[in-house]
Amino acid sequence: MRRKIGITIPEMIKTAFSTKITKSYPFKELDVSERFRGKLEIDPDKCTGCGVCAIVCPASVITMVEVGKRKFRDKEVTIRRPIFNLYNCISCGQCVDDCRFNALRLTKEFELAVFDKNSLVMKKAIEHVE
Amino acid sequence: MSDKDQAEEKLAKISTGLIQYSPEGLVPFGPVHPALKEPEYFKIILEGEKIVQVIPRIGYAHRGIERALQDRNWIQAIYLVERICGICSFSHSLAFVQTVESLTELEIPRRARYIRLIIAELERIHSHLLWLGLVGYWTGFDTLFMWIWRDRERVLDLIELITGNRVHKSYATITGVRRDLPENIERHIQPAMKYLSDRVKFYKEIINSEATILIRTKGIGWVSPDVAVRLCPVGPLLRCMGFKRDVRTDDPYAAYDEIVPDVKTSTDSDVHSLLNLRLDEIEDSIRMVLEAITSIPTGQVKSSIPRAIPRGDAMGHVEAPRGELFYFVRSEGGNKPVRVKIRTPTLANILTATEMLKGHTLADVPVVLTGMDPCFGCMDRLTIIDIGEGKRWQINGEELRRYGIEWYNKNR
Amino acid sequence: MVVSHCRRRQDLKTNIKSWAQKNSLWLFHVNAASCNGCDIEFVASLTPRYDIERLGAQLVPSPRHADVLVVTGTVNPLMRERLKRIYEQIPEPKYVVALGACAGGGGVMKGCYNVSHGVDKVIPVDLFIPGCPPRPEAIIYGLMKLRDKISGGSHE
Amino acid sequence: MINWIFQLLVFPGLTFFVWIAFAFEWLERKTAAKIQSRVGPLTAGPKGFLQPVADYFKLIFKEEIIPRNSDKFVFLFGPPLYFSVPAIGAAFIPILGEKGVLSHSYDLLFILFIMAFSVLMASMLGYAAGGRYSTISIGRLVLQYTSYEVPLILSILAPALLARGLSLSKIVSSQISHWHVFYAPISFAVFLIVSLAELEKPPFDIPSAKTEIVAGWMTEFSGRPLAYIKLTKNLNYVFLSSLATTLFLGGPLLPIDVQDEFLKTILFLLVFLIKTFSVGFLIFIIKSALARIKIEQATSLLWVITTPLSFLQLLLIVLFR
Ligand code: SF4
Ligand code: SF4
Ligand code: SF4
Ligand code: SF4
Ligand code: SF4
Ligand code: SF4
Ligand code: SF4
Ligand code: SF4
Repeated sequence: MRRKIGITIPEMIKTAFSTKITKSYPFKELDVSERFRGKLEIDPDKCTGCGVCAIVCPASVITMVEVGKRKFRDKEVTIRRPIFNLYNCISCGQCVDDCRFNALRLTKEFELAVFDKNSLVMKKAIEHVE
Repeated sequence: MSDKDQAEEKLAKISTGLIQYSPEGLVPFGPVHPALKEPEYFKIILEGEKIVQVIPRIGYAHRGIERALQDRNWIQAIYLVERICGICSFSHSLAFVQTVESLTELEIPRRARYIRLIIAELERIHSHLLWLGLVGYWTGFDTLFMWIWRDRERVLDLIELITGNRVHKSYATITGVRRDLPENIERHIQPAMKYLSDRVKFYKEIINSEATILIRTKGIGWVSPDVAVRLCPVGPLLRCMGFKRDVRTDDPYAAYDEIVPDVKTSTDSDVHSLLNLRLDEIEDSIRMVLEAITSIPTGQVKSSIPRAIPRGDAMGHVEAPRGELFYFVRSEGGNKPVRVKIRTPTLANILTATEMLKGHTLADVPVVLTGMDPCFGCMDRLTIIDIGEGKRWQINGEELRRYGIEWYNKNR
Repeated sequence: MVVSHCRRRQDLKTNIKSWAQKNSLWLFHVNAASCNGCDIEFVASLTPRYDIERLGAQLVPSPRHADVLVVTGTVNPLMRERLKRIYEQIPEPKYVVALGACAGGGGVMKGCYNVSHGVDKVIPVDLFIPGCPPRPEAIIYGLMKLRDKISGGSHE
Repeated sequence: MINWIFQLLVFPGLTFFVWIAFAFEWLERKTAAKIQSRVGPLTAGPKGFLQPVADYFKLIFKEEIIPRNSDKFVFLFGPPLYFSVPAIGAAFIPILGEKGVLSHSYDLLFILFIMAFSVLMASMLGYAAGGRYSTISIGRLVLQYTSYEVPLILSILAPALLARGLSLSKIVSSQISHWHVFYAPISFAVFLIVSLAELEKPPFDIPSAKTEIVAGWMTEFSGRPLAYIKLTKNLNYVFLSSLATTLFLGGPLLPIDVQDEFLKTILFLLVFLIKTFSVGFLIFIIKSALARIKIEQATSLLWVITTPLSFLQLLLIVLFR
C-alpha cells in the first residue's frame, strides 16, 4: 500500500459537477414507493367494531370505546368503535392484516408533523356512529 | 515496560487507592456526545492525553423490553424485538422468529428462506455502510461520510421497495415473511448492487491509501487474540483477530446452506483491519444478494401462523451485522412467551472495546469505541439502575437486597 | 407620530429577528433511549439525498449553540434528568422537537416499565413528528412547519 | 482624518472585511455541499447567500448563558476583543494600492504578533469559560500553536528576504513583475499548512474536534459572544488568505499601468478579491480531502517536516540571491 495524500480530490471535483442527488422535496411533491407504510386510515362504513385490531396492535394505539347500546335478542349489547392514537402508531400494518372487514388501510401519507399531539387522535369511526 | 503494562499498573494503584485522580483527569464521554449518536456514558480516566482506564456505564437506553415481551403475544413480540434497534432490526425479528419456529416444527417455505437471506444481506450492507460513513465522520472526514451515506440510500431504497419502510422492515413473521417480493425487483436490485460494488472498490482504495486515514487507524486499537479468548467478542471484531466464526456458516439458517457466505478473517486486529474486513463483507453480501435473486425458487412465502406455540425452551442465533445475536425463548403453550432472553453483539463486544482503548489517547476514543461498531440500543436491556442521587453505581447483591427490604418496609 | 415611528423600528427588528431565526435553525440531537431508528433517519436527513442544510439547519455539537432540541426515543428515567439539564442549557428562544412514535407517546414501547410515554411529560414540546421512524422527508416537513411557526408567531 | 476613519471602519477596512467573511463562509458551505453532492444553503436570500448573515443575527438575538464557574468579565468582553484581533490585522493588508490603511515600515512583525495574540485570546476565552472540554481544547490549541509558530515565522521570512524589507507594502511592491510564490514555493505550501492549523481546519481541527471534545473551547459560549467568535473565525480565514495573497501572490498589483485613478482602484480591488478567494478555495479543498490527525501526529508533522522545509527554502533563497 502506498500512502498518498488527497487521493479524493479528483472524485471531489467529479462529484461537484455530477448530477444533483438531492430531492427537491419541500419545494416539490414527492412520490413515495408503492409499498410505503404511512398514516393509517379507517373506513367507518366498513368497521363493525369487532375489536380485533385493538387486540393485535403492538403499540396499544387502538382503544375501543362504547358508542351506544343495541338490542340483540332481548339483551343489551354495547356497540364499540375504535379510536386511534396515531402519534403512537408504528405503521406496522398488523391491524390492516387482521381486520376481517377490510376497514383499515395504510396510506402513503407521511407529512404528519403536528404542534399538538392530540390532533393526531383519529376518531372517525365514533364520529360516524353519532 | 510497554504502555499497556504501565496502564495495568496504574489501574492497580487506582483501585487500591494509591493514586487519587483529580477530577481533571476524568473525562466524561457521553451520555450525550456528538460522537455517539446514542446515549452512553464512558468514564475515561486520563493521564495527560493518555487513557489509563475506561469504565463503561450502560443503561442509558434501557427500556425494559425483555419484561415487556412477557406481556406481548407472539405476533406483537416480533414488532417489539425489531425495535430493540433500528440498524439490525431484521436480524432481531429473524432471530426471534427462528427461535419460535424451532419450537413448532413448522416447515418454512423455501422461497421465504431466500427472501430472508436477501433482506438480511441488504441489511448487512446498509449497516456496514452506515458504520463506514460514521468512521469518516469521527475522523473529521465529512466528505467521505456524506458520500457513503449517499450510496447507502440505494440500499435503503431497495429495502423500502420490498418491505415498505426504510428502517423497521416489519417483514419477518412466524413461518415466513409477510409479503412476497414485488414484481421485477431484480431490475432494481441488479443496478444498485453493481453501483455499490464499484463504490466499495473506490472506498477500499481510499481506506488503504489516504495517509490521514491510515495514520488514524493503523495499529490503533490493537488487542492480542488472548484477550479475545478471555473476553469473547463476536462478529467482525472476533474475525479481525483471526478467528473464523460466523453463525451463517457454523449453523446455517435461512438459505445460507445453499448460498454459502465466504467468511473473511484478518490477523491485524486493529481498526484498519476492521475497516477492510467490513468492506470485504459488503462485497460478499453483494455477491450473495445477486446469487439469491437469480436462483430464488417460486412458491409460497408463508404458511398459516399458529395461534399458540407449543410448550418448550428454544435457543436460536443469527449473524447480525455486528456479530452473533442470540435469543432464548420459553413458551408454556400460551399465546405469549413466558421468558425471552436476548444476548446482543454489542454487549459481548463492549469489554473488548475498553481493552482496545487502554494506552491510546483521547483522540482515539471515538475511532476505537466506534471501531467495534457499538449500538447501545440493544445492549441496554439488562442493567442495574443506580438508586438515588450521588450513590455509587455499582451496587452489589447485598446492597440491593437491603435496599429492597428497606423499600418494602417503607412502602408497605 | 413618535409612537408609530417607534413601532416601525420595532417591526423591522422583529422581522429581522424572525427571518434570522427561521433561516438558521441549529439542531442539537439527544437520543433518550431510542432504538437508533429515528436517529439514523435524522442523520440521514443531513446527508445528500435530503440535505436539511438547504433550510439553514445544521447539527451543532453543544447544546449552548442550539436553537432546536431534537429528542428521539422513549426517555427512560436515567435520561430524564439529563434531558432536563440539556434543555436548560439551551439559550432562549428554543424549540423542542419530539421525533418518532417513541418520543410522541411511547410508540411500541408503550407499557414498558422503564419509559416515560412521551417527551412532553418531561420538557415542553413544540412539534411532534410521528412515525416509526419518520422518513427524512417527514422530518423536513416538520422543520418547514416549525419555520412557519417561528415566522408567524413572532409578532405577538 | 474622516477619510482615514472611513477607510478603517468601512472600506476597505472593517465592514468590507466582515462582508467578505460572510461571503467566504457562504462559499465554503456551498462548495462543501457541492463536493458532497448536496445543495447547501438555499432558502436564506438568493441561493442561500444570506445564510451566514442569518446565523449571525440569530445568535445576536439569542439569550446569553453565562456558566456558573466562568469568569464573567472575560466571558462577555473577551469575544469582541478576540474579534478585534483579525479586524486590526486586516487593516494592514494593502488592498487599493501598495499601502494598507495602517501600514508602516515594520508591519510584518506586527502581523506575527497579531497571529500569536489571536491564539492567546482564544485560549483565554476557553479558560474563562471553564469546563473540561474547553480545558483539553486549550491544551491542544497551545501545543499546536507552539509547534506551528516556527514554520509560520520562517515561511513569512521568505518573502521578506526576497523583498529585502519587513513591511507589507515593500513586499507587495517588489512583486510587480514576479510573484514570490515562484521563488519560494515551499514557503507558500508551508504557509498554507500553517494556515490550516491556525484556522483549526482539518487535518488540524484538533482543538475543536467535535467528535472528541464537543466544540472545543467554544463549547460553553452562546448568543452574542458565540456570534463574535464565529465571525472572528471567518475573519481569520479571510485575513490569512489575504495575507497569503499579499506575501506570495503579489497583492492587488497589476503588471500593466492604468492611468485612470478610479478604474485603477476597481481593478486593484478585483485582482485582490480574486486572488484572496482562490487562496481561500485552495485551503478549503485541502481541508475537505483530509481526515483529522491526532495532536502528537500534528506536532511531529509540523516540527519534523514543515520546519526543516521552510529552513531549506530560506537557505535556497540566501544562496541564490
Ligand atoms: S377496524 Fe376492523 S378490526 Fe378494528 S374494530 Fe373495526 S372491523 Fe374490527
Ligand atoms: S399499524 Fe400497527 S401500530 Fe398502527 S394501529 Fe395498526 S397495528 Fe397498531
Ligand atoms: S433486564 Fe429484566 S427488566 Fe430489563 S428488560 Fe430484561 S427482563 Fe426486563
Ligand atoms: S430463582 Fe433466582 S434467577 Fe430464577 S427467577 Fe427466581 S430470582 Fe430469578
Ligand atoms: S448490535 Fe444491537 S443495537 Fe447494534 S445494530 Fe445490532 S441490534 Fe442494533
Ligand atoms: S446476565 Fe449475568 S449471568 Fe447472565 S450472562 Fe450476563 S453476567 Fe452472566
Ligand atoms: S434488580 Fe436485577 S432482576 Fe431486578 S430489574 Fe434490576 S437487574 Fe433486573
Ligand atoms: S419511534 Fe420507532 S424508530 Fe423511533 S426510536 Fe421509537 S421504535 Fe425506534
